[in-house]
Amino acid sequence: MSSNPLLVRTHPPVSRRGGNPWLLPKTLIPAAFVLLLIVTVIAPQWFTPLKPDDMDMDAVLSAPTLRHLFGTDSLGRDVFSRVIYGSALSLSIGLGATLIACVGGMALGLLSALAPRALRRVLVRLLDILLAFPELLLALLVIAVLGRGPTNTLIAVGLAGIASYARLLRSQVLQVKLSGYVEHSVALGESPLRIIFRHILPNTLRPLLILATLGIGQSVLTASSLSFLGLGVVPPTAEWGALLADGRDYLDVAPWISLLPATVVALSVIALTLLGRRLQTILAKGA
Amino acid sequence: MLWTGIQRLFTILAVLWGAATLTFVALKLIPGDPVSILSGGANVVDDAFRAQLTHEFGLDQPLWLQYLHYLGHALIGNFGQSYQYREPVIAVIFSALKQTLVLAVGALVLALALAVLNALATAGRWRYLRTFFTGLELCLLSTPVYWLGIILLSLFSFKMHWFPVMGNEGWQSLVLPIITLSLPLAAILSQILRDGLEEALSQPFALTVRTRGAGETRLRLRHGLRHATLAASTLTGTMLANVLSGSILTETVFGRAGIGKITLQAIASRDMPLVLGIVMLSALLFVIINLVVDAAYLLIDPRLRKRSS
Amino acid sequence: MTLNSHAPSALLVVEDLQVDFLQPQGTVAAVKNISFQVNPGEIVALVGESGSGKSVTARTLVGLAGESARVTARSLSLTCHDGTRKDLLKQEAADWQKLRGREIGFVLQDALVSLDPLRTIGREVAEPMLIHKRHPRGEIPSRVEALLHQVGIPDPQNRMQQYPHELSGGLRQRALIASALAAGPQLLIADEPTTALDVTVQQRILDIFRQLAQAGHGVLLITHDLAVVAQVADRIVVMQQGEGVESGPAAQVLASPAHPYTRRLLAAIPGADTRGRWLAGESPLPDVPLTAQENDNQRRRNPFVSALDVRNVSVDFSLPNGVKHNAVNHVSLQLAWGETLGLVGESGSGKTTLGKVVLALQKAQHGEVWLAGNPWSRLREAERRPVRGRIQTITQDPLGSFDPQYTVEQIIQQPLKLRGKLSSSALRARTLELVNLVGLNVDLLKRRPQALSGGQRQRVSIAQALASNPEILVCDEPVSALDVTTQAQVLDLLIALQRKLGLAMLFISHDLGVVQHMSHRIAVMKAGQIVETGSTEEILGSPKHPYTQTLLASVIAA
Amino acid sequence: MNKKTNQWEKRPLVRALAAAMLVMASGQIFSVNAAETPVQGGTLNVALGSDTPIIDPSITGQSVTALIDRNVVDSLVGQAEDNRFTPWLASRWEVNDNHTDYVFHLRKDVTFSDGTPLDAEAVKYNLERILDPKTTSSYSKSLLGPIKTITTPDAYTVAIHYDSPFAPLLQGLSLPYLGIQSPTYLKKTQNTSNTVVGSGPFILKSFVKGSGSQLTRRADYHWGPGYAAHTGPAYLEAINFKYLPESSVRLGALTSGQIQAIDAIPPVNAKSVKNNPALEVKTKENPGIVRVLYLNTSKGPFTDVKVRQAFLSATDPASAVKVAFFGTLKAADNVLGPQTQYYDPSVAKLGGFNLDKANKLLDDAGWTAKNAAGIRTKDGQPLTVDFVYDPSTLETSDVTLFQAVQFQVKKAGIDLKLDPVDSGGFADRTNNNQYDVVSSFYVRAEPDILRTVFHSSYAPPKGSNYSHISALDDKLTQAVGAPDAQRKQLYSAIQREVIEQAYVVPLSVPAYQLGISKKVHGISWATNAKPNFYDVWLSH
Repeated sequence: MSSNPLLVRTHPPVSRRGGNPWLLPKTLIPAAFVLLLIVTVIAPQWFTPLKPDDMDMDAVLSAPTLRHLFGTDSLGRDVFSRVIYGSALSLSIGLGATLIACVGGMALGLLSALAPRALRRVLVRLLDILLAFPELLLALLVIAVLGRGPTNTLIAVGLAGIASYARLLRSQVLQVKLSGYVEHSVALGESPLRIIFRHILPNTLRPLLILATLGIGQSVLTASSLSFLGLGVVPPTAEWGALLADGRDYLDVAPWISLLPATVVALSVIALTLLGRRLQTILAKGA
Repeated sequence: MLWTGIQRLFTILAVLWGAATLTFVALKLIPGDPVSILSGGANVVDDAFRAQLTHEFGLDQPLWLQYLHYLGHALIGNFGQSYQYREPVIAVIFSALKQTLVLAVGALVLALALAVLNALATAGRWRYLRTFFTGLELCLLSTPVYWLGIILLSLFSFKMHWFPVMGNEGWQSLVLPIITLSLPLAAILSQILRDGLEEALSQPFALTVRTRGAGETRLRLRHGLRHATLAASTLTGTMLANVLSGSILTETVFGRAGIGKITLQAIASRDMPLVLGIVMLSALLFVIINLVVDAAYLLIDPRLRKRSS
Repeated sequence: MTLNSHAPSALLVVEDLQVDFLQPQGTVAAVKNISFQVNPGEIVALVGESGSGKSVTARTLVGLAGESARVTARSLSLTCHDGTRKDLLKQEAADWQKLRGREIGFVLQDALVSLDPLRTIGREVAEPMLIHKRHPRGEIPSRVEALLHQVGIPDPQNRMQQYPHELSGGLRQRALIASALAAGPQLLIADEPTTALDVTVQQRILDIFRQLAQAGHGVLLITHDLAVVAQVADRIVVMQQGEGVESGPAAQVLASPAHPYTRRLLAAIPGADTRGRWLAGESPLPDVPLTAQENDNQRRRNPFVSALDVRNVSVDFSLPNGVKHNAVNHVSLQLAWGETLGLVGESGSGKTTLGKVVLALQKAQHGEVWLAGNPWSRLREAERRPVRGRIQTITQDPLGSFDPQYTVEQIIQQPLKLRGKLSSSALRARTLELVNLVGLNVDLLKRRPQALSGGQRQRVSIAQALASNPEILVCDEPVSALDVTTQAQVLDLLIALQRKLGLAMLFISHDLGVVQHMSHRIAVMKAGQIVETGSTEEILGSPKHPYTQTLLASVIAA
Repeated sequence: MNKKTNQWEKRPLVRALAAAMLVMASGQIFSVNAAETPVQGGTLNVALGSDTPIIDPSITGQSVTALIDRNVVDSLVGQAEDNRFTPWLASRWEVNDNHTDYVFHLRKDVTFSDGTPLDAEAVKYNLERILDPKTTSSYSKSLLGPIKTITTPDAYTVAIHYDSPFAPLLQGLSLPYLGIQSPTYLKKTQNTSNTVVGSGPFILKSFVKGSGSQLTRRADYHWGPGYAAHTGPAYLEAINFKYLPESSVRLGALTSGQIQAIDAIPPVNAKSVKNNPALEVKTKENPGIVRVLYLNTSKGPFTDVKVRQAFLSATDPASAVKVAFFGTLKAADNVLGPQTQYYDPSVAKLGGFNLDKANKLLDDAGWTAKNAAGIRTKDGQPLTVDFVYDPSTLETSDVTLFQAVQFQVKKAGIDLKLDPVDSGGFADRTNNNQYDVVSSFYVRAEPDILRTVFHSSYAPPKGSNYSHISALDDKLTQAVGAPDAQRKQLYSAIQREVIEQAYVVPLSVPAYQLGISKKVHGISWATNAKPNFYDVWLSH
């Protein structure tokens, strides 16, 4: 009855083949790609001997060659190096922004669900207000206050993301608060603090962390949108969004300037997303 | 009933007030000289002129007075004059809103249609097609919206000449922007609707419907879809925000005049009244949409309706 | 296993049905060589515990066993309205759609989820008519009304407009039956049609099946509940792990079961006559001497005060529409040391709320609860916390009361870690002691409860409750999610533990049989009030309150 | 076309002649390619890369407003491409020698499109409206200078009197910013930012900010400017200006034939447009201040003239401009563009790229040490200069240009830090003197433009003296009202000093680039380097 015998899916869930779910190709491939990205963050010079800012004014807009894998841009800079060095910045922004959004969202979400009544009410209103701003609008306002630059982009994208994480966490906490096991823990005689730290936090953070993995990719995209709107990083800094934005004017004469970086961006976000989803399934099944 | 109505209204006002205050503070924090915007790109500004402008727009008053003034006027729907356009903010917003609404509504409708078709077709069956579509959704969600627009534009407008690129005229000029804006939305919606549909199809009632001799189509259309809609409506807020953010980017790519464009310009040029007006508008829109969604919920799901007797 | 030579009139003939599921690991046989037939005017019951393959059998008969199912049989045929016999093994998807609803009606458990919750009763009942185009559209409303009337729904015209959640469980189930009958099938398959219902309502639903059989329908009833079978079935097929172990006329199978499994099944049903014997056959606990701690517990008990004293307690809930709902209404109870008080009542009678008041998880607006002569409900939570170990609980849904991240070991140690500092070896020793006490395998300690069976989970729950050496145990429907044989083991365990540890138990259940078997005294609850209290013998022998009388009447021991 | 432009650039002394040749040349093109006589009718679609929020020319300095309004409002006088003034609404005028008294005699047959006749009162009302502080006019007001009185001796005569000499008035009056609007319309219209009613060859049918403007022909127009190629109504039935900010979109619209003319062709695509047999590129070099970097002499490293000169020598405009603009623009060697009145070509040899000289200058100035990044330091401070700019006012190529310069000066050990801000931020930074370098250009044929850029009374926020110069005040003031010969001499000296002192670093000579379909004929240029559409016609 609690495990309803009628709940038969129309197609039985593909039961995992024997073996470690971490070692399946659908986990390994995105994981390997993400690992590669992480290496570019740490040591971009391993991938290319060229500097991203060095100009060769005699080799402007040259098509991809062995020396310039992705060709060169309008100032004769090597697009491949710019993508590689750009990935360091873009991913750091994505990661940093997600971190800010998560931590801020955690604080706001937890407090707005668990704080004393009066404070809780104020925070819930604050959350309502924040949710009434579309993320990009909020990010634009933050950029306007702080100015441009990688750090500010990171902060803007992060701040703009707080509200949605906070809302998720709040609803999670409220759900867990009403769950049977929290009530049961009261009956066992556990103190409120113990319940918060032993049960509510661990059980709400896990979905949050999974969401955060997916969020990194989206943060990268939001940051690149800011760059596209001309509010991202400062030239000549290489950043993915800026690369795409700069390349769009050369789409018909030198499509490689933006097409190849765009492919890298999309692949990276796909890899991050796939990895996030895999984590979700694996963790949901319970190790 | 009346009491809940008043409470709702109060909540809405509180959210609007908060949004306005937050934006006011933010805008006052932003460095910048409104007079240089007011002077309309002139390269010469004398002191008398500066004083005149400052006075005319009330910028010589103390901050708290400006704030009170602003709130007071906003309460009666007067958001003041735009610095850039020298026109009432309301007028500026409404002329832009028309363009954006066409785009946003068009994109939402298209996204919904695509997502419903996709979900109906691929939920819980046709494994290869399903895999293909989930992959496509993933790609769409991982590609920046503006990039999608540029690609569509160069493909269908420049290369194939199927659609005009020109700004705001004719239905043809709407096709590509609507597609651009709708594809990522359709991708999210598809995922949610498919999940909702698969969830609904695994419910016992779906078995009941099958035992009545209903075909797969009837089951999905008459029963599953409504349940899937319920799942999707929880994400309306996110969707709305997506549409607004997406329209900023889409309008930039396609050179359409709309709220997105106006917003960008207003923020960049410190057009305080206009930015505040836009923020209030988006907050109001958000609140209203949420109310509408709540109402729609009741309409779709009888279980949420209160027993009247 | 006898092969029935089927009468030519048989509606449904099943011979040597085998259902295999193709899975990546290999083929799993869910149903192995089962044979039976259903004649018009006959109710055939397919009885078995969960996992016995009875539901798979039922679904195979309507072609809904799933894509990965491989169905084979010597014969699988259905007599249709036009007199032809259809070979069910040869039906394509489109053919099945013509058969379902029209030739075979299917009734599922719990109409709240088995009817589309977003559509009105009227539309749900009308759907088979529309699918099979049996009536002109205009006539459908009146047909629906007539059907609803036929299954005993009063005021059908208004009920048609309502949604499933607006109807009581019994009316919903009737509507579900009506929708199964809507396209006029001869054969009706009912899969656990009464399981979620209160006993009194169960009776009325079974009456409908009886009437339908009298009207010439053939009914295949799938159930785990032998009490139900005893009341309505003409013939019984007993299934165990996919195999039909015994079949025959109902009276014969129930009176003189031939197969040991059937016998075990019948013996495991608790009731008035099972009092004082082990349901599963033998004592679940080897005789272990009482430890010093346990003796001390017993010595501490003051015989002059009740273990639990519930004084005039009332609980109100405000519903969202502002109406106050009186969940518990001026209830007083006493629980003596070492006794079991059975609290019986139908769903919504307030017994669970009362249980929570007793555990001080729910505040009472009026009245007070005293624990062992001391104030209990009036304490502040911080004051109560140190004392909570004395009163523990086990619930119907142990999985819901376990933190989903915890392993069995962590769950059992949860209360242990609250009582001062235990060395890790002491912790380990106590855990093993508890695990042995409730008869769990030590290997399960590292598992998560999601991976355990229902019976094992309930044992974990009991071990956890016992960890703090409680004197009082509040058991809220502890066995209602379990199969009969598992239920028997858990009930035996509880009784054995009570005898060994001298626990006082408040035993809450909707199942009068279980309560009769377990309790020294019984309190009958209805609509938030205790309508009758007394020793089990008194209540059984001379029920005074009319409600108690109806309740008793609807329980007929197998 | 391109070749002609280059010749013209190389021999600036004969620029007037070249300009005349250009007009003739373009005339020849259509006489060879298409019908002999202009065709009436048709709608010209023009896509513009920038937009204006305000269409009333009196209250804005936006160049797009001028471009559109040129077709809607007429001016008192016209200025031909060779900088001579021609009659327009004023059939003749008199100016006294020291430029203090101007008298204009108006045509008597002119009406505004709302039917109001043009008379002296109308002109007076227009000018006084601009002078009235309540109108919050800024650029237009500055063009009028310190007017003392405006009088109307008779119904068709307007007299303007100054206390101090003011020579640039005629050039100012020829611009659309001082175009005459209907007084009836102005008096009854509270908010003029969205509408304009003039006496021009076209009527503004609609203006939607962020989208564009639609203009329709006025059939009874017969008072075209003296420099025009024809008289009577315009050939075109209508003109649609569309705002398409994305340059790829604009270009696509042109190449796909959806639009007949676009401005601001991305330099990278100029070649492909030229090679397209259906299209051609028309270029008009801007007069006025060229694209320069203003070096802030009031603070930081640029207080030292040696550092400024080093920066100037380290910059190689020729190669930077070549990379950024693919040969569509010319590198600048003077603060004024060659098309400006009193442009002095001899200034060019004062500057020029010389890395050795730059290094030597910096060594002399004490910036001898270098840090790890190769940047010179002095007393531990790196030679970092902050370049504040607002990207929304720039084309992509401009930012490319800046990056090229950044790369060049780094070789001399100067760290040019690009610091993009939005327009509000730009105003804030310049008003508060928080920058070392800013960049801009100004379009005006009248060299008086130098005054708003180098006179000390125009230091930000009052004007564009971003270099914070006061040394030129006397010369600039004197030049405003001096007789022509003396003006020429004064402006030569000013140009020379600006480069010698390295107040600015000239980069490129901006030009208005129009990509048009070959079906479009008769484009001519206004002195603000904007196309005139009065004479334009479309072949089928």
